[in-house]
Amino acid sequence: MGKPKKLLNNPVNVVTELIDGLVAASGGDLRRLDDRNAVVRTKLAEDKVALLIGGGSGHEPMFPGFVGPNLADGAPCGEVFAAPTPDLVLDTLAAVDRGRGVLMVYGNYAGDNMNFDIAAELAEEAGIVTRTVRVWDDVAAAPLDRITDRRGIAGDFFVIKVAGGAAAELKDLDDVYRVAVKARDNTRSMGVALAAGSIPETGERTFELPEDEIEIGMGAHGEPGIARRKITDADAIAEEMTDRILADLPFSSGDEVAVLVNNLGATTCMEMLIVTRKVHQVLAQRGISVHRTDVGSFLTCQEMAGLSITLMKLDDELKRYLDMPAHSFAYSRS
Amino acid sequence: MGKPKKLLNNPVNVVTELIDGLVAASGGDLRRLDDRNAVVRTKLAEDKVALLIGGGSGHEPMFPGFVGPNLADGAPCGEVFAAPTPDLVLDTLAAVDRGRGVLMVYGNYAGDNMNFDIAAELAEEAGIVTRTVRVWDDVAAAPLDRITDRRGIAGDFFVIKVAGGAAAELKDLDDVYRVAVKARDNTRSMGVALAAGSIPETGERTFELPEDEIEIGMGAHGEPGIARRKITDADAIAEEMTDRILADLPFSSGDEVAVLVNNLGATTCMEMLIVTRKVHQVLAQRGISVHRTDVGSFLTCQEMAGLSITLMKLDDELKRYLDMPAHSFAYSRS
Amino acid sequence: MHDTLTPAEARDMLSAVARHIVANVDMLTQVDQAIGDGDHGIGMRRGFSAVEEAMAATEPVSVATVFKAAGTAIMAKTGGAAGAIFGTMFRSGSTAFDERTVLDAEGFAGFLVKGLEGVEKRGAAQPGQKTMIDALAPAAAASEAAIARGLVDVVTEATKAAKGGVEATKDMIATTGKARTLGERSLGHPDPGAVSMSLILEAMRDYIAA
Amino acid sequence: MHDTLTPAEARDMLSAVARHIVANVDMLTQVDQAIGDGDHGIGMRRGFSAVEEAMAATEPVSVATVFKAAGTAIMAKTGGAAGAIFGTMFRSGSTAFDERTVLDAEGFAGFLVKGLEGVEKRGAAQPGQKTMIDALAPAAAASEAAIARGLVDVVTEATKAAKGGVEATKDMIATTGKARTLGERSLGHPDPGAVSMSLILEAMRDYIAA
Ligand SMILES: Nc1ncnc2c1ncn2[C@@H]1O[C@H](COP(=O)(O)OP(=O)(O)O)[C@@H](O)[C@H]1O
Ligand SMILES: Nc1ncnc2c1ncn2[C@@H]1O[C@H](COP(=O)(O)OP(=O)(O)O)[C@@H](O)[C@H]1O
Ligand SMILES: [Mg+2]
Ligand SMILES: [Mg+2]
Ligand SMILES: [Mg+2]
Ligand SMILES: [Mg+2]
Repeated sequence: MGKPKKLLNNPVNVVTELIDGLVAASGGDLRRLDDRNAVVRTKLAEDKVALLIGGGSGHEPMFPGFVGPNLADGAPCGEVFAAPTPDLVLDTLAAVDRGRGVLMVYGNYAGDNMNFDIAAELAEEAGIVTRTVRVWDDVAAAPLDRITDRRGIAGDFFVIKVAGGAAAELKDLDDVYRVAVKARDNTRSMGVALAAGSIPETGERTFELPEDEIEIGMGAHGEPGIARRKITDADAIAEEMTDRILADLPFSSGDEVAVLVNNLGATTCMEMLIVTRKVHQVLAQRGISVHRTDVGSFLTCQEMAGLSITLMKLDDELKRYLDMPAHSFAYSRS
Repeated sequence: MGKPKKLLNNPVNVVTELIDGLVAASGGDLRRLDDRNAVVRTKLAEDKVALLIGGGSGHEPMFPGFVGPNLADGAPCGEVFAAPTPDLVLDTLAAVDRGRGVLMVYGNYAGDNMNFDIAAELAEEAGIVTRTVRVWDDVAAAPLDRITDRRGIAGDFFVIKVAGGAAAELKDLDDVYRVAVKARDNTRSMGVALAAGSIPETGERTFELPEDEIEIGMGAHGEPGIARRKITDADAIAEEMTDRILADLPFSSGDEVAVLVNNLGATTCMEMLIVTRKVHQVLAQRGISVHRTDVGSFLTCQEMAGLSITLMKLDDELKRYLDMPAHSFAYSRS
Repeated sequence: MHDTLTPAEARDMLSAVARHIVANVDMLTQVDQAIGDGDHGIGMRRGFSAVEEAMAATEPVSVATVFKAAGTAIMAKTGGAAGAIFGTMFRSGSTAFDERTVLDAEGFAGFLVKGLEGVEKRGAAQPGQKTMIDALAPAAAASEAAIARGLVDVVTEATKAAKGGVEATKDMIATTGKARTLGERSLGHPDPGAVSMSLILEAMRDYIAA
Repeated sequence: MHDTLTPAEARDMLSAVARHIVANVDMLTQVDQAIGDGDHGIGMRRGFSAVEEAMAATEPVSVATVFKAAGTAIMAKTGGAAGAIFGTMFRSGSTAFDERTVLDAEGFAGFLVKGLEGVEKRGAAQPGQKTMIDALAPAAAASEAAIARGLVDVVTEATKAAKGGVEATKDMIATTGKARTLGERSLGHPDPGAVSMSLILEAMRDYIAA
């Protein structure tokens, strides 16, 4: 495939410019943190555990698109596919902290872990209390006994939604942390890639796939998955992915789940719905009931073609926070 | 460009399968009309002017993704890029009519016009009163003095949103019609395409664009626009498009508008936001204030890369219905 | 060689028309790719596969019945502009057979004339706008002029005129349908619906002249 | 040839390091495309452009000051794993110069050893996991062994060892960072961060040995 054609200005400025667009679209709900690449809610609740999310850019609308009421309070945005720097994380932490501490939720990548950890250490010196939940939902990334080696992909969505709800209601950081950990621990995902996305600054695709091959389990930056194979029917692929996810937690008959089918970028809504249909069929066959389903572009990898399936096993507490109304660029529900 | 790789089963069944997915994702809010390719709200208000929308498939989430409270009541779905047949439209009309008549809103294409007209004639024979609003927002499609030759593109979004609100509040079909016409008449759009989408059944792209060229004004099925040119900066393209839209109505200093930046399919959220930023800058320079901004994939053309910009000039009545809460697959706001 | 067709023969002829269209869908799609949205062939396949099924299921009570059944099948299954247009053509055209027990020269010409009337009423397009009308209108005129020479000549002349009409569409700039914004870029390409119209007549001629 | 470097010379050397990295960003990106997410070069450009600016703006009060300023610039501007790792390497490594007025053989070895300690603490990776540690750890060991032979030998041996380390990463299966799920597919490709580590030492050697 050739270099992708894109509507950009100077590619060095993409993160700055996309934040400008996000702030403009928010109609006053969001602001930029000084002249930095971080987004913060304009009106922060006075007395609330803060939720900070963030990571590298290029995955829009994740993360800055999830800043809003009952969601996150702020998001430092790194350059494309690069974790934000410690000082940016620290400054955003300081901006959102209301004295009740800050829960940080982000995807489990070496770069994010280290940069957020450094920020947390600096925050501690500055008297800001933080707790960290790293999302590691990608079952394709490592076996279950090395779950902390797994990467965070679209499961971020559920953890942020639940943590955002909990942070809006619970006054204690440890309590919010407990709920977010529960959401994380009950969430499993797997992706499939059909074609690569690219990095604006280089214009290069992050990987190459032959014309007729797909990669099951590929990560959100094009990290390799578990199998490269000839493309087959959507149903066969969706069933294989769903079954691998189900076996991992494991989910079992009688469980109630939330379903997320996430577009990695360039996949058509038609394909998303066809896969959603099959996921529901598989779940029904396995005796698993669906509490709610979200379908859309939540965590993308530029113009990568492909999608991921995420399931979160629910209990009453998770349902409560998942179902809370919320409003942000990427997600809005009454 | 090669044939696009897609996650599909038998491509003849795409419309049936995507409706299955949509109904599954709705969690009981939507149902399929018998075994037909039409979507209807499960719980229809007892006493209400009905809103029917529809058209060819392949533009998901338009139209069936806009069926829901304060939006449309039902949507017959044609095959990919083909208007629904008169009998399908008629049966959906009959299913949504609550005795107060049905407003039909759809894009202005020969196929849609004829098939919906035939259905309206048959409906009249069956005692169902209908009114029709054809959306013709694409300023690139014909000069202003032949506005009825223009096609309907993402402006459908605003007209459906306003008509849905009006249909929920106003008890008289003529009144709802009047408001929908006002929404339509105050809406203008223009698109730009970077790469073509394809038809699942043929696997063929609907057009070819050289590696370094874009087409300004291209329609939602790849219909030609007003200029093919070398790709330039996002800002230059966004400004040109915005200015052409502004000149057409015309919009003028002091006006208040709603902004929609619509993804034609495969464009990254990053690009969408960068363009949104520029549209806001241009509007501010021209003295036009923005009441609200929506950015997302609302009317797509399969995996076409590109986007469209839509502006609707607002008055208090349009604002009222535009701002009403609504919930559907494609759009949800509290 | 048929001077007239019985209702059963008319039904067989429409089955042959359906098969001829289905055999040419890839070509029709390609023609639509050049100036439209690339779906004309797959739409015609839906419609004319339905015609074949409808013919198998229809009692040939009268010529009008089988033509109307074909039109109804097209209308119900094709979708898009072509479904409304060709459905209307067959359904409006079928009224020309209302008073007739067989399909004869006059009836055939009447079918094209009534079909054209129906299409023009439905779609409000004029000759010269690069649509199937540019094949149908000359076909209707040629068939009327040949009535005195019998059915074979009527359908042969109609087919020739339709083909000429298809050629003529290459020099037209589309002002209706999805091609209308192509402007001069539509020049050099025939109109897909006109090609379909010509195929329909070709299959009828092959049946009648055989 | 320098047996020791003054703080001002240390600053000049770090500017040269920065330019050397910036000159090689395309290669670094390509290396990351093979086994990572393809952004290592552009990240290092952000970080080391910042180092060049920081060096221009830093008073060479002491060797420790200029190394720490370099580390702070890297940490603040690079982002990603590389920002934390190389930022930590320079900042932790700079503490080896705390008691020194010049950069000498012992100080240089101490810089690598302390830098390695900091990196291991920060990222919890071990040698053999296909990271920059596989260049840095052998470099630190080689430099310590060469202290008695003076600064030029220390940096020359460190650079050689780092290069050997880069070669060795080709035979390693990544178990940390974005390459870790590549498994055996990461074989044959060097680790991007290890390549950067080797470039840094190369530029230092070129300055010191010149
Ligand atoms: N108003 C009209 N009157 C007559 N024929 C029309 C009209 N509009 C479109 N057509 C015919 O329909 C054809 C296109 O059919 P098709 O591709 O199946 O539908 P669509 O345009 O909906 O994709 C055109 O080539 C033209 O011949
Ligand atoms: N835990 C770690 N310890 C040491 N080095 C690491 C660690 N994780 C990653 N690295 C280094 O970082 C390099 C990747 O840097 P870069 O591509 O800039 O960051 P990212 O992985 O965030 O895209 C790897 O090649 C590796 O050498
Ligand atoms: Mg990276
Ligand atoms: Mg069509
Ligand atoms: Mg067509
Ligand atoms: Mg990288």
